[in-house]
Amino acid sequence: MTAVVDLLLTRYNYVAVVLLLGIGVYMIGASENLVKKVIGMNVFQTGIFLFFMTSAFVTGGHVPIIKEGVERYVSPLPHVLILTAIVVGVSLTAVALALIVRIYAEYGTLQEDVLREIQTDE
Amino acid sequence: MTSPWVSDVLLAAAGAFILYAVVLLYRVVAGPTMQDRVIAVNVVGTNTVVVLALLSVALEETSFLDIALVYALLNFLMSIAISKFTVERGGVI
Amino acid sequence: MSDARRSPYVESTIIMTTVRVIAPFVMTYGLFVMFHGAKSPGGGFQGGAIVGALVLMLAFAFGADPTREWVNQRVVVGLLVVGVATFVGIGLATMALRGSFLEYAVIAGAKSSKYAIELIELGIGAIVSGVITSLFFLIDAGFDVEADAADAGGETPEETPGEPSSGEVGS
Amino acid sequence: MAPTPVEAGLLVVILGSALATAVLRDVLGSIIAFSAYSLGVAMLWVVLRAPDVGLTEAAVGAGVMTILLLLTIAKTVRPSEDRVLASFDPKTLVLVAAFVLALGATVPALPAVGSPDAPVVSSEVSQYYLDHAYKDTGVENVVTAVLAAYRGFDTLGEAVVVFTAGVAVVAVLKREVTA
Repeated sequence: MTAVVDLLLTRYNYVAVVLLLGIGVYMIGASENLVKKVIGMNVFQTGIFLFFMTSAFVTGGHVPIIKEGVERYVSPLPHVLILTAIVVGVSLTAVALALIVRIYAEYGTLQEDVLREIQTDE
Repeated sequence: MTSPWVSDVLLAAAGAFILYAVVLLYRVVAGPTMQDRVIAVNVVGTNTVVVLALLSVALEETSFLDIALVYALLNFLMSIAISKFTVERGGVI
Repeated sequence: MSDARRSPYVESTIIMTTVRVIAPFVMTYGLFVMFHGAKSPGGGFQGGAIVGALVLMLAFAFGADPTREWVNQRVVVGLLVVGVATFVGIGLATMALRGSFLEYAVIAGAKSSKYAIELIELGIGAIVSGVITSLFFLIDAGFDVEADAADAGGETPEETPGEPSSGEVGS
Repeated sequence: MAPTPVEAGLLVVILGSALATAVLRDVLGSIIAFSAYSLGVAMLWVVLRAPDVGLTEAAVGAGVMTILLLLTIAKTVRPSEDRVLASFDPKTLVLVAAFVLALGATVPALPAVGSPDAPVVSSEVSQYYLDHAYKDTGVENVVTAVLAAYRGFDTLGEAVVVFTAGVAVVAVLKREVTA
């Protein structure tokens, strides 16, 4: 029990990462609607972003903009990676949404089970 | 230079606003109609601007104000988009 | 929410006026963020996303189709080309000056690398804003099966998402 | 280092809105909860001292993402609103529980949040960028320096990815010539 409390007190962000990844996976798996699956993918993505940003953080660190008289900065490298990852994530989401629009135009539904039925019928 | 005392007060205020955001989440989940949810999220957005400004002073990082500015300029877009969608669904935008 | 209460949507004066007032400031701020990547947080991605959001905002207030006509498709594609050309151009220019790709130090002049970096950030901003704008217009145009069938056998369709799809504003 | 009240509150906001996104049955409600989530995440980036990422999240989350999702459901149908909450899927839940447990087992091995001995913070690479960025490039913002100078080639590739996404959307939504 104390181990769990200790974990929550010192590694709280990582615990949140794990929970976010879980929620993301649940949404991808359990949602019937394809749009909700895409939102779940985004939640999953943000969980991973949180992991990277937490790894860059240091208590008392300053924003990585060089200033006189500041000793300790947070690490800039994960910021760069995640910065590009966010933009790539938007592009990825847009492609997924375009596919969804196309699927709807072809099959007239976004419910996963109905789509599966249509595909077995064909 | 913000004195530690002032900085603590500002951080506490930021914490209170975040607590308020937690309470608003109830309205987002429960809110009987979509309009309730939209307004709740809009309040969270305005909250965000305030929290960012408070954090900017408390942590002495003026660069955070830039983000607050982006939210102040763009936040209404989200709410209006969803409101328009609920007025005439499908026919928005 | 019920269908019985649905009334034809008319453009809201409040939204149009607000956007008309705010849009120049958002544009200025987006450009500020792009230019100021060196000293404060900001840069091409952020500025590009803000400018892209501005176009979305305009499309909201005035309807997507007028905005699509106003923001010419050629301008968007031009933005993309200019962005990529800036980026690759600077990279190749440093190679022509016997450095390696994107080795700014070989460019003569004080603070040359700073200005080169800011130019590249502008290029990235052009790419990102162009892509976001075109993604919006493309998804908004949607995919129309009937129109597709009608077009079949016709001339090669122009790759502009210009055709109004069903269910647009203004009905 | 225990979480400050601000950090703890933000994590509650984020997890709560993520849960709301998952449990709301209506897609529109889900999108609304997702925008609340994005607001919380942007605040958390600021607390983690990453203004560049926060700025991107602000511009993307407040404007672009919500509108793209809305456009998509405007083009398609929404499920009827007979129930507020989505039905539970016990099978997926078991799977997710296993996944969470497996991931959770790795958490104790990670360094404490904000510890100065954490590998990323104390690594040579981070320190090199912080020490040399201004001298090498004349740019105060190290994130920009790394983005455009040290890892400029990566950024070019990344711009290509964004561009490719645009092309992919054109390819998906294009009217095909069947003749």
